[in-house]
Amino acid sequence: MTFQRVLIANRGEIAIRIARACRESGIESVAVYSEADEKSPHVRAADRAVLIGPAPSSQSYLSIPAILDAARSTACDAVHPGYGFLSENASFARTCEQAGLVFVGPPPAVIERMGSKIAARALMIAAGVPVVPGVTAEDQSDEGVLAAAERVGFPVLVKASGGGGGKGMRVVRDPASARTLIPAARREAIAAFGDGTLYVERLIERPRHLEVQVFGDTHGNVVHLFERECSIQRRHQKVMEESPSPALTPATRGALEAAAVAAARAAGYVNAGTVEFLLEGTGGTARFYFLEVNARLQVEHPVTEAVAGVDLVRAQFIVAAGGHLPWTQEALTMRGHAIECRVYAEDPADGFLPQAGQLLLYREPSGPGIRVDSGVVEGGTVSVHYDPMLAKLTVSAESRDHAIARAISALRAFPILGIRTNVPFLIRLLDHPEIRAGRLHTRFIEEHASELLTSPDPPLEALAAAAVATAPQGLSTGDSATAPADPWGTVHGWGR
Amino acid sequence: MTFQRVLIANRGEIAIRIARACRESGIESVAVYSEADEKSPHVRAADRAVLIGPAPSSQSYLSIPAILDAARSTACDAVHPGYGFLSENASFARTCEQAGLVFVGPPPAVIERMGSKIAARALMIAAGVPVVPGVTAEDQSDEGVLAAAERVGFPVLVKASGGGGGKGMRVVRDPASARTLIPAARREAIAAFGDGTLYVERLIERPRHLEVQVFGDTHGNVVHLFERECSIQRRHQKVMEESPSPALTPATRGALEAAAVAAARAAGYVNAGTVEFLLEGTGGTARFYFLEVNARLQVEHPVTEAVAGVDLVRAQFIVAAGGHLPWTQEALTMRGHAIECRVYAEDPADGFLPQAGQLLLYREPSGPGIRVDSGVVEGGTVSVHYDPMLAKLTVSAESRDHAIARAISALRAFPILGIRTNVPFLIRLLDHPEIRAGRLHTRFIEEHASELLTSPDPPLEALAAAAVATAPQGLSTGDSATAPADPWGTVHGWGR
Amino acid sequence: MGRILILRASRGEYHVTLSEDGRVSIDGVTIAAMVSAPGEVRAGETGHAWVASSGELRWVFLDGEVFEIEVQPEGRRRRAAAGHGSLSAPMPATVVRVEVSPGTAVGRGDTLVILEAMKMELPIRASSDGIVKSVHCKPGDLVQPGIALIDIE
Amino acid sequence: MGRILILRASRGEYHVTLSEDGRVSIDGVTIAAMVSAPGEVRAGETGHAWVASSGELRWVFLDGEVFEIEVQPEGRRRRAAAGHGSLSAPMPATVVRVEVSPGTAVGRGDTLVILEAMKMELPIRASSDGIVKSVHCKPGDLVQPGIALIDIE
Repeated sequence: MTFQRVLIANRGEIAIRIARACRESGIESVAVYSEADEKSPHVRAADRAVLIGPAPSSQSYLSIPAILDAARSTACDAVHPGYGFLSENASFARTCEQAGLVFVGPPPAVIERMGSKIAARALMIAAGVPVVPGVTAEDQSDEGVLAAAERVGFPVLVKASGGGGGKGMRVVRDPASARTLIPAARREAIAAFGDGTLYVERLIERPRHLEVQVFGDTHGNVVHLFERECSIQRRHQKVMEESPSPALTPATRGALEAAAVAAARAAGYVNAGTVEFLLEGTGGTARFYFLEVNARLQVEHPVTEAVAGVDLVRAQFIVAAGGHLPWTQEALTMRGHAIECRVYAEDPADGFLPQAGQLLLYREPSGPGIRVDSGVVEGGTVSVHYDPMLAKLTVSAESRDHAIARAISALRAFPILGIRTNVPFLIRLLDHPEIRAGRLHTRFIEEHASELLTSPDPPLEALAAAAVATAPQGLSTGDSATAPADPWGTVHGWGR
Repeated sequence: MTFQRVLIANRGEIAIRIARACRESGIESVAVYSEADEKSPHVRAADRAVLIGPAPSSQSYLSIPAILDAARSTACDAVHPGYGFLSENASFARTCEQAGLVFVGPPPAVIERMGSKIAARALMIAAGVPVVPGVTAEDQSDEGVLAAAERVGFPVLVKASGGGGGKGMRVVRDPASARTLIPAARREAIAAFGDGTLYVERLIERPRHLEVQVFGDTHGNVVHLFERECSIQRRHQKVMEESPSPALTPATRGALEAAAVAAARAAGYVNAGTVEFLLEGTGGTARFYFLEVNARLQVEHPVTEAVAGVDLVRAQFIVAAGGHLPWTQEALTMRGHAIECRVYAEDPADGFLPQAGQLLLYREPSGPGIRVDSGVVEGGTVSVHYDPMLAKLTVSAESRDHAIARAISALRAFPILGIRTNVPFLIRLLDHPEIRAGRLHTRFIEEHASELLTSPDPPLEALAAAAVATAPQGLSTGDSATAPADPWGTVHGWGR
Repeated sequence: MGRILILRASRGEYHVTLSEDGRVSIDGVTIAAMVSAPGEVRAGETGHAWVASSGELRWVFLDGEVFEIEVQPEGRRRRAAAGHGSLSAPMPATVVRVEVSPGTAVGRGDTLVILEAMKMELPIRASSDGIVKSVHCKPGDLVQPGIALIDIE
Repeated sequence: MGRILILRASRGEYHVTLSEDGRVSIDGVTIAAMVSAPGEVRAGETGHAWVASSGELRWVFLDGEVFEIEVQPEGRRRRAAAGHGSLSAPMPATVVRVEVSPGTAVGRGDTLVILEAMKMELPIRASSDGIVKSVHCKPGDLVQPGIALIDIE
């Protein structure tokens, strides 16, 4: 059994990724788009596209009725939620099922269980998976959450019980700052997830963030596809991910993989998921703690696709259609090294503030071992309404050193102009001696901010380039005498 | 030890491939270019570029003095020849060495030995590697070559002793046609290689073309990197290559690999090379015959890079600098399936006649498992002076079926307009039931020409697209009112 | 109310009416079509085409097929076809040998001239029986497409 | 004999002479530079830059660094800087809260307004000590960059 037509309930690079997998699997794809995305590449990547509402996500990509209407009107038989938006919304998954649409992801009950950090944690404790010491504030008032923090012992991490991605997350080091940080966390949690419930856990200083890709099918099989290290983060969002982790000994890797599979089995996990852990220390004495389960495809899934040589989205469709996992644990191998860099429209020098505007120039690098997943094109507009991630650069190579060299080379051939991005920052990051040495932790960027944020004065070549890029007879834009030959010059302008 | 600066004695996609490897290895690169290539992408891919002469290859890319001058003036310490041009010219390799430049390839004596099909064959017979029955015409007159053909027994293959790539190669089925075919083969051999010596061998009907990637270092290590099947050819040039071959049993694969390593050892082989074989039959009864050694990097090396997870060009630099092979035989693994499709500027419906002109529109596909190596850009010109290959599409996937689906999807997203190409032909080829079933042989395209060359009438959508792409007020080109917004509209026109 | 065009492909001619609202009527069948990005056209429910223009010629890439379609406003005359009975190079090439001279009687399929381009020999063959009227090239010439090499009558 | 330009980057000003033969003289140092492809410039022996223009601003990408350089013909006045003492949104955003009102005394670094964009809270802080003169926004407003939210004197 396979699907006839799949609705992709997402936008940007992941919608394009899913449309490609559909095409290669012989499945028709239907994109949805908001008014702001009329000209976005994901609309053209699918076979069909349906307008589902105005720009704000709440009225488009987060609108369950609008998405179900689109699926019905195009006679889809399945929905792929991507990541973010409705991907971990159990009631969306349930509504899909009730409407006769297969939800490409875990069963609603599993999403629900994993969506509550509290329930997930209890389940893991029962399954013997180590967890970070932490408490749930029964009393969710400011005072109640503060009291919980005091019971765990400062410093603590206060986070949204219902979400991820750093939204609604705050490090609280003392009761004084808690007074402003707890309400801020709650506000963000409400804005992002519609639920302000907060969870408090012990802050492990300078931990590594490790996660294991797991995959289950409806026939009771569960496999893992090795780890990803995602320690390099800013504003609690991942910036760089790699596999294998430079921190793991074979013994720790084995224990981590076993814990992830145990966690997935305990959760009754089906389809692609990720079990996240914190790692304290390195080498033989390293200890890991269960953090949470991401009940969806991850942004950084290409890292695993590269080292394991698999297609996770294709496998999602096979499993969602009731098929068996396409791999046994024994057949899966890890080969080489992969690194993903997330290219964001943001200004690292200004607190990583998201940027919006027009991409005056946007050219992607290519070559052996280089994969770019992106949702933008040159001339397109980056809107204020959605996540500022422009592209993911995933490199793979025989060794970690070569992967770093390849990533730096690729980023130096990834010009994006018109909006500030983190490309220069990513290069300085990859080139940092501590990163090269594999000594990563989740506060790395904060601690090395000054080294990572220096920017040089323009060299002569840059000044000369700016000077010759000026029209000789004045500075008017669109001087037709100097415009390049335009092969589509006679294309009729409708719809532009 | 490594190199400081490498001269790339080639053009097009392979020059770009080599420049990327240089950059990732911390080596500076110097491109060379003819007057016809002033605006070609390979010129911009390297750190520097040197003009070496007018358009004809004989005065530029084949001019040993011009290339050595360029290497000297830029203080290079090594030369990478790519494939074609001077890559298998022993005297070029020797002249480089005499000039103190490391030639990134096998030693001149090995190139010489392998360049003569006669000497190579003798060496292989001595090493116990099976060879195709054939003879060298001692008397190279028309009558002498005909007499040799009669000794081998018709049908025979007459080929240039000094070359490859199908140039100067003719199938001769009877003495009557030999009268015109032998002189034609000689003329082409002289034009292409400057040497008209002809070699005659038994034609194996409907064989498969298999080859094994080998790699040696200067410390006596030789490994193989598995096979590639390159049976799908037109005009004796490869069109599609894949790995693993669907024809091999594990036993035959093992024997083939062992023969290739024996051949490489017998030749004293150093650096990257390919041992080509013909395979007669399939399954357990298949027999293979040594064909020739290609003493250079092959066009289709990305297929091996994909299944083995290696970087062959990087390894070439390591070995050329005197280093050890980066892999042991035991560490090398084959995973998944890879297919390369060569995209040519040619008209399959008109005898695959090469095409030249401007690329009005050229957009490359991208996505997981898709690699495009190309030497052209939209708006660029395909010149009559050089090989008409525009790009190589290499896909990799978990299985052969998925690789075929991925290749077809990628080709359907690879629009090239303004010059006829073989893209539609490649799709029909990949979609052919015999290809899907893995039943390939070297005359496949000839035998299935009528099925592969049908082209449909334009569907309504294509007609509508042509109609709306017409400017509403007449058919003038470059109607500025409908030209797209142009972010570099003010760029000064110098050098365009 | 709309512009009328004549489209010509290799095996047919089509009458097209374009209306300003994005509907295209082709020999009476109507389909929606619009330019969705530079060089890209969305046609019908699921059609995604790429298009490039060169004079009156439109190159269209759709689902992996390429169509070369001539587009002319209704009423404009079709350009005269190339001269009958003359043979020209299919692409820029060098003349290797000329096998005939004025007065030679040739049969359909006979090789008249051998060209070389991209290191390949390209034989130019007679497309019909006839007598060579004139020869416009000699070995070593660099010849351009569209220029007569041999006239046959 | 050449055009004279003033270039301004974040930390400096440069006087540039452009000659028609492709040489660029920057504060007396000469370098060759030419446009090599749309949006691409080759500068000096080994420099490969990408450039895009937006009004007088040039964005230059060179070796992985991005430079924003203002280019003006010599003699043209620099555009007046944005009004002193007023604070605006760095990007389109929604106002979440306004922490001050006219007359509030503020210190450098104090949070004046909290915006939200892309689901992130963005605090707008005072860049110097002063007194709030006027407030031009209220919670729920969608505000555009460059438009004053708060004036301080």
